[in-house]
Amino acid sequence: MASQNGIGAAVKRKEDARFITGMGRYTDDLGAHGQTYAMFARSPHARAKIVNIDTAAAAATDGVVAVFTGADLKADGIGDLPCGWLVKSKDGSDMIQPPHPPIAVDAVNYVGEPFALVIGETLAAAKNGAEALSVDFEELPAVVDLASAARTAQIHETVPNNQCYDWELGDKAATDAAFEKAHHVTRMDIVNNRLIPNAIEPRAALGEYDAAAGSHTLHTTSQNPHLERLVLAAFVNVAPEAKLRVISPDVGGGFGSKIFVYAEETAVIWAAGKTRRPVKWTAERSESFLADAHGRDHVTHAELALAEDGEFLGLRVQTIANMGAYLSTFASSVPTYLYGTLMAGQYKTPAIYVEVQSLFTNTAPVDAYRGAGRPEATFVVERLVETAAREIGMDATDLRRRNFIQPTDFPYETPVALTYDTGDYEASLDKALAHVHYAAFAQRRDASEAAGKKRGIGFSCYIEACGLAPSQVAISLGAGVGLFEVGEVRVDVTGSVTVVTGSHSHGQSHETTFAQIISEKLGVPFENVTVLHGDTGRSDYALGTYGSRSLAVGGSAIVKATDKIIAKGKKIAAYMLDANADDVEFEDGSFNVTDSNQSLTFAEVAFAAYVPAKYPLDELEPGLSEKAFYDPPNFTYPAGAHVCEVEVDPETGVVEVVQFVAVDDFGNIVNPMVVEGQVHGGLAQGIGQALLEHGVYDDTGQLLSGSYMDYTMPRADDLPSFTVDTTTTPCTHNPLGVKGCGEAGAIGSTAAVINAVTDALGVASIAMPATPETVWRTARGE
Amino acid sequence: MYAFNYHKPASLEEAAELMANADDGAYLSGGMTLIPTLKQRLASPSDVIDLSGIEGLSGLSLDGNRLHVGAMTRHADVAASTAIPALADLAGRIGDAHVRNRGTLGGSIANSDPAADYPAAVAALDATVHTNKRSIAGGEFFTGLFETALAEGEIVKSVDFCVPDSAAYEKFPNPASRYAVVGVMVARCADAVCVGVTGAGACAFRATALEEALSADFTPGATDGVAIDDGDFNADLHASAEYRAHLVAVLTKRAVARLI
Amino acid sequence: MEQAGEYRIPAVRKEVWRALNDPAVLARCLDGCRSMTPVGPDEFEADIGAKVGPVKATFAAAISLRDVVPLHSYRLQVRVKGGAAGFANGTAAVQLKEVDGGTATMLNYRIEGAIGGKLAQIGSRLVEGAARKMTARFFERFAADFASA
Amino acid sequence: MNVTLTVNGTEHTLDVPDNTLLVDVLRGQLGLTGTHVGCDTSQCGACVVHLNGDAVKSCTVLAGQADGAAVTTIEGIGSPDDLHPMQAAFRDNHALQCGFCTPGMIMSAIDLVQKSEGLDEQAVREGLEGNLCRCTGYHNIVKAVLAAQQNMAQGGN
Repeated sequence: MASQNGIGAAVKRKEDARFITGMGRYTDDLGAHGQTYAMFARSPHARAKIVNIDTAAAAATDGVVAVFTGADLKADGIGDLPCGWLVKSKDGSDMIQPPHPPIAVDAVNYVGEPFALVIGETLAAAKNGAEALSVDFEELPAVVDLASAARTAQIHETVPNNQCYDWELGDKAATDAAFEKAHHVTRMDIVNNRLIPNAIEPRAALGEYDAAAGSHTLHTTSQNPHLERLVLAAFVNVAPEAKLRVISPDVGGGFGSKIFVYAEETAVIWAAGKTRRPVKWTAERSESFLADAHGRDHVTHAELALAEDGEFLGLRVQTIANMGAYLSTFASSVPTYLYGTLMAGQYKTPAIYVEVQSLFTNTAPVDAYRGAGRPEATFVVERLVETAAREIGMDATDLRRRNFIQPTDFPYETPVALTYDTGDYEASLDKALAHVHYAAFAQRRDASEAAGKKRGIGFSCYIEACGLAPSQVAISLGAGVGLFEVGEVRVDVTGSVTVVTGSHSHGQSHETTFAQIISEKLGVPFENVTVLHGDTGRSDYALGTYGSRSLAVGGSAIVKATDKIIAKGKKIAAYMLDANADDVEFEDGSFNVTDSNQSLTFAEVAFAAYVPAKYPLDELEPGLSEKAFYDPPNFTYPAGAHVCEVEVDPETGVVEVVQFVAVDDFGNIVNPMVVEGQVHGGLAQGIGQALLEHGVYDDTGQLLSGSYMDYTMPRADDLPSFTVDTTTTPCTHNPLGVKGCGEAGAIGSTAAVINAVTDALGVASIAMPATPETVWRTARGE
Repeated sequence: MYAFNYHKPASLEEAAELMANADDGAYLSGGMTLIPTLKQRLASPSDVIDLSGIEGLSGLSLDGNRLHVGAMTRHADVAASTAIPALADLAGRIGDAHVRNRGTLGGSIANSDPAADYPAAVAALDATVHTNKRSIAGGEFFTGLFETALAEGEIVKSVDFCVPDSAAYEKFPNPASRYAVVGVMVARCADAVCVGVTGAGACAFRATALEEALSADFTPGATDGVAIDDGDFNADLHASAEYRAHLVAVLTKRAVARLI
Repeated sequence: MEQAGEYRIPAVRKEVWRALNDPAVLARCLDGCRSMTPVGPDEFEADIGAKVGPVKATFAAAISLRDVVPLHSYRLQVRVKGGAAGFANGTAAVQLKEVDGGTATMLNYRIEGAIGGKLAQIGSRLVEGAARKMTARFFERFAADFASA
Repeated sequence: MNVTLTVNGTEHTLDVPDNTLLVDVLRGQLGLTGTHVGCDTSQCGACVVHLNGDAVKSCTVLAGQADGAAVTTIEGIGSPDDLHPMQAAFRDNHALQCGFCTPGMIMSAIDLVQKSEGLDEQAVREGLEGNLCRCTGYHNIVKAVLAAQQNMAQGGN
């Protein structure tokens, strides 16, 4: 039905009413009777042995309720924080996972690592207590530089050469052979700069213990509360799963950084049980900088082999990936299965070989951040392609077209383990070029030149693998959990609908888009649909929100449950109308008997299900509530073309993004307004990486960009208005035909910006972020 | 924040007395630097003495070719003033709207942050700083990194600026904090050309070599080839000393271009 | 963070060396130093109240002299703990050379330092300038001590 | 010490420690949790409220400094049934996603529009430099503020 609030409509969001009036409820807005406050004492050193911690003065501080060290947690049986994805090295050996106690026990390995927890009646008391701790550290030289990290001091006793794994993907021999016959080889050294996610809501946790029930409740800022509960129960041993409820209320952004199970909420929920008091912790931004998992941070050498006519023959990539000091929850998968597998991009490169060595350093753990592996892969591929075009004197868009996988090639199996289901890459590029008025670019460049500026244009034709993920594939590659999603559709007695999803929204608009699906499928007014999420007490075990999966996987689960509702509704209607169930059709919110004018509304059927006066109880259970689990058969493959035009002031090095066009293929779209919003946000982060953002440690491991004084967040006046458009090839294997849109902006844009900056300057490469001084120096030939 | 005693005196005398009697007092004007510092627990004054209750410390008035600006005048109010457009422009580019709604001229210059904007104007506009004890020539006010000629407990009451024939402020903001990486105010008063520079060094200063070149030839090209010694310039994540020196030249040139 | 410099001190080398080893002189020259107490051979403890703009913190410093070559050179190591503010470690390599026929002494220094904790995290823009100021002030005062003597 | 604040039109006299921040009074004592805290260096702008009619960061104002003042928070400008034109424009233009920066952004935007005439896109972008948003890329926020400017000029608040 072409519902006004159904699939495809730019419906205004349900969640906005509370957010624009200050009535959202975020974790820090919550409180509990008798609540105490937690303060974490954090290491000022990047690497040190903990010789002794004297807690006496801290414990004696006014208002301090308790002081706990790592040893206390360990003695109580609290286990290490695990990594959920086992990656194997080239030689078949398992990756090495160093012990990661939530609170450091014998040693600290990055600045900001917690080594004690002080609980106070007030936050000030907890802070005073933390300052009163007397700690004897034996400082050790820190390992900071990634490129040399395998050859310096060994951080963990169990990890020789600081190497977590040395992984490969693809056919080395075939790739080497391709390079042998190459007419031209483009070679690049690429550093993908470290980013700090910076959701505007800092992480927070409120732990409560109900002594009567022996159960724990944790309110926290998690993107996937079920995973949090699973890890805390099964690995960390905080409480049995059935005695632990994890609730993520409104969450103020995540971008990946709130997927992971961190030390703080672990310690808080444990301490609530120990102290028998509610314990609350809210990160100060300074803590977020130090202790949230960071993103990206690769050093790469990459080579592209081309034939004389520009055909891609082979791609070779060697990457060193920074894991930070410990393995965060999904860290190992990011530079491997979310990175190496994307190296085919949109191209028919026949031979690809990727090697990734992942190393530990004395820096904050690195894990998934918006795009997670795919932005890094796109950056490698799209920088190489653009540079190759310049080197062989071919238009960068022509070289891409020369190598695109064509619509007739699908399903297309890449040399790096993925099978793309569908796509039309030229369609996106054509549309993007029309929007950017590519033909008139030369004129614009001349105008800039006349004004003393340098103008450049850059392209990026990206692909991503989203909708994470087919469980069997992921588990066979080392994932420790299944990756399905659950959706429950509860039809209320009066015909309104409550949807319970395992996907969690922290800005992505689930309450709106999932209601649109229900409204469309069941013909129920949009206003009469309520979507619940983020609570292990409400939904079945599910995997939450990351990897642009909520709609493709979570939405598909809801569709499956909806189908079950309709099927049962038909049976009920058939009975009530004395018809054959096969003759009942459901359309526009009514159950109709074919070739008759007999019909029942959805609400009438719902009512009959719950008030079973005349009801076939021997054939059908009463009630109208269905649940479905959906495990996708394949990834989805959103793709698109991003074009960036910049103007550089060579005198100061300031880069202005004067035009940014993104044309994306997300398959079918449920709410175009929401999709555009997701793209805008991703673009800001991708452009931010290219021009502004940089997590910088000094050579002793101190985080120098540790506040908004130095970490350059994109602000309104750093960005242009974007031109965003779509093309559509529906996903072939999920019921909605959707692909996911949450990460595309961050995946595609960075390479486009740097391609534009290098074009403007007429240079082969420039370091990221391309800050004014970097640009100024590059323009001077330094 | 550590605990402290908060006071809001009604007169300069009372404020000075509170300071004299405090173990470790701190004056609070707009609080745009002090409060974030207290929140980080990077200072622990025993007493915080809020100057906002003292009458007569804010407002602008023109007296001949001197603009008198009260120390507690907020940046937003200077930004909205018309007597010295370049000063208004400078004030309108300090921090963000919220900083401009709270931050004050007196607080800014007494703090002498090397990256603050106002010091460039104090240096370039032949300013006089009036305190509760004396008057200090603008050229002698800033003495080093976060250091001024103010004595312990001395309070800035107001600043007089020369109303120049023409002036322009050029700022290269720190992309993250929006403080000045470099800020240059070029002012022409009668025959004199003044170039006040902030952000580049430990404190604001007048770039005399540039002034000489511009006095001889007030054109953007006149500064080409003027050597700017970056030996003592600041360096941080965002800008090396060398780059700052380059920006001093570029911003000066751009300010001059706006004035001719 | 590195700095180097030299000062010509109008005193004979022996006197300069003596001053460089005198905790009272060191304390007088070090900005904000409230006390300097010998705790062993070539080992001192100091209380330093550092002030950089609105930031005011009290540091407990452990100072030790290393690689001492009498009359010629030493390395002065400073390890400072500043509670909530963080920590600082520094080494000053100091060398003396007779000049002007022995009537004056050239003092040459090279300083390496590192800070950590909150100071490094939120104050990185000011670290170099503040260190430069403290260093300059120390040697200025040290030199001035002789000029006025 | 005692401070008296008129918050969203209601006068409150509260006994608070001398080192209390305005944002803590609003969130902790008055339960007005729509004003958020997103940083500790006074930059993100999530805590922006109006103090005697000016947009300020309530994390950088002591309760004592606000004594006697009128404070307006996000809760005081409109309700779901009676939105301020700026709130309505944010909803209509999808100018928010996670909603965390939104209250501060709206309060800043209202002050910006009230104090300027004929804002164009660039002026709005510059006017919002004190508010960080990590979700929207600002595109729709700018659209919303420009739209609200029209509506506010036509007789809204």
